[in-house]
Amino acid sequence: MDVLEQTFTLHVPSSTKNLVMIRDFVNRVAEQAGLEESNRSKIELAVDEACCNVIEHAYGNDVSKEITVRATFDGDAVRISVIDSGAGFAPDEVPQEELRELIRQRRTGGLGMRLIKTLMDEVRYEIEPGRRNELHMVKKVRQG
Amino acid sequence: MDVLEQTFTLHVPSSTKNLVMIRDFVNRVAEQAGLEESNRSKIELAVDEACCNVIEHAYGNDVSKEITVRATFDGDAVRISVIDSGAGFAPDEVPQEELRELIRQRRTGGLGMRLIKTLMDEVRYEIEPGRRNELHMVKKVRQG
Amino acid sequence: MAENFSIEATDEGDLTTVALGGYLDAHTAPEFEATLQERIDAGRVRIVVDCGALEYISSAGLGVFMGFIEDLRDAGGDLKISGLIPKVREVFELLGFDALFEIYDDRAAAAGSFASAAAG
Amino acid sequence: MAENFSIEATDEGDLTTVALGGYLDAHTAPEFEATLQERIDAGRVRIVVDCGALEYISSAGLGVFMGFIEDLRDAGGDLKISGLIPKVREVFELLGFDALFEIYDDRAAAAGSFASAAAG
Ligand SMILES: Nc1ncnc2c1ncn2[C@@H]1O[C@H](COP(=O)(O)OP(=O)(O)O)[C@@H](O)[C@H]1O
Ligand SMILES: Nc1ncnc2c1ncn2[C@@H]1O[C@H](COP(=O)(O)OP(=O)(O)O)[C@@H](O)[C@H]1O
Repeated sequence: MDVLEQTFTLHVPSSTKNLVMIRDFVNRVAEQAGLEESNRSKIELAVDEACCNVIEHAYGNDVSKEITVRATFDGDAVRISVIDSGAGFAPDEVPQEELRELIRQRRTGGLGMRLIKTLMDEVRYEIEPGRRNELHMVKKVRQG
Repeated sequence: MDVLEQTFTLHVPSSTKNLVMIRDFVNRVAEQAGLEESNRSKIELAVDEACCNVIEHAYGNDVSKEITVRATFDGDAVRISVIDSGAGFAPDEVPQEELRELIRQRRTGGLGMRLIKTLMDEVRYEIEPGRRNELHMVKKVRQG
Repeated sequence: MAENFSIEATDEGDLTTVALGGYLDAHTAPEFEATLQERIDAGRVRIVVDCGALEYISSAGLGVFMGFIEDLRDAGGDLKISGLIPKVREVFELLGFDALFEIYDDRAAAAGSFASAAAG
Repeated sequence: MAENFSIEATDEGDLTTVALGGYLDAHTAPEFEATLQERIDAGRVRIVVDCGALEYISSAGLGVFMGFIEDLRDAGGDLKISGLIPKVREVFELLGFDALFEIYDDRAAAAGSFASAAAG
């Protein structure tokens, strides 16, 4: 499809208060990209999870920090990057526990990254600690 | 009130398609700033008008251009700037016709700037043609 | 974004009712303008615009009302407005539309005002 | 953003029903957690979380379910879930919650399952 690539960017303070705004933003972009509701919901949730990780882990709940959500789409895909300037981490070294095990340990987290990978078609981290950490996520416009 | 100043920024392609997204954004910021609904609606409309002017007049409906909406608030006020890099203009030289006169001339426009000035507490243009034109608007959080 | 705006025109006798819903902004105003233009081209000059389901209006939407009213009145017709929710009515009033347009509480009252004008 | 989330806990006999509405995300999950904790501290261990009005859930909300279930079961109680709309149910299922939690169509069915367990 011949659709001009369009870019949308949102910068907000790093606070869970802003998750509603972030989800609205992502939903509107996905709507314009022509995604049906079920895929819009998937992107919305994946971006929410990515931003929660930034708020909690990258910035340690410091509201003076800023999260950037950048979204582009063309006829083929919606591409979303969640960008922070926090500590960074080694995504491949994060242990992925079974739900049964998380429950046994009375854990209340540990599902976010799995959810992101399940919801999106491509997921890739680009980490430069303290400078610019980006989580790139892709959702195809037409599946199959 | 001791509220940390917070900044929110949205960049979108210059298209009337994106007005819904811009209004959502402004509404969410105004909601967080603690504005009641009637003032949220005023800011929403003023920013819509400002962005329409950018889309039509500053960028001549060229979707490859970008509009920036920047919003900050503290305990006293919500401050919104609509920023473009278009041709610029001389706001003080724009004639303000009476509604009766606009109707007589079968005009379909000419109300936007008046609306912005009526809706907001402070309105100021900062024009650098072709580089950076900003329309700064302020709405006080507590009136009177 | 089609879901955010709706428009439906109905002809009944010599009255045309245009019902608007959702957001009337610079993106959707052209559809409103085209619908009115089409009815007027078909010779319809008595028009009620029912805004009962209209949630938002910006000056681009108001501009459509401005652009047609004189020609309609010159042709012996009028464009009357009904059903404004308070938030939308406020915008009409801020700009002085209430002094230059006939605004009614509901569609029936607006339609009735045409009938009584004809009778009078 | 308070308007975007609602929670209401009701005790009836030995059953506590917690009704959730709106968005359960990282911003609102602490309120859900605090409400559950308070009921459990009061000795309530048979809990139905009615999600009939819940429109959105993220992993922060799911984490609350995870954190309490073992202690409740160890204490001879349980936490059962009812009324998931399809979009929310999908998230529960994506992560395998449907295999580890009892999920019912409505609040009455969830409540009834406690009663019949007690009878059995
Ligand atoms: N953006 C990030 N910055 C730093 N660390 C992160 C980031 N995202 C994830 N992590 C690390 O990965 C772990 C797993 O993340 P996740 O699966 O989302 O579960 P949770 O956030 O609930 O712990 C986190 O506990 C954290 O240590
Ligand atoms: N951002 C802008 N860039 C260039 N010209 C502008 C801008 N905003 C307003 N103008 C000029 O001011 C005039 C009046 O604007 P306005 O009152 O909003 O009415 P309208 O946009 O409907 O003509 C416009 O017709 C245009 O010439």
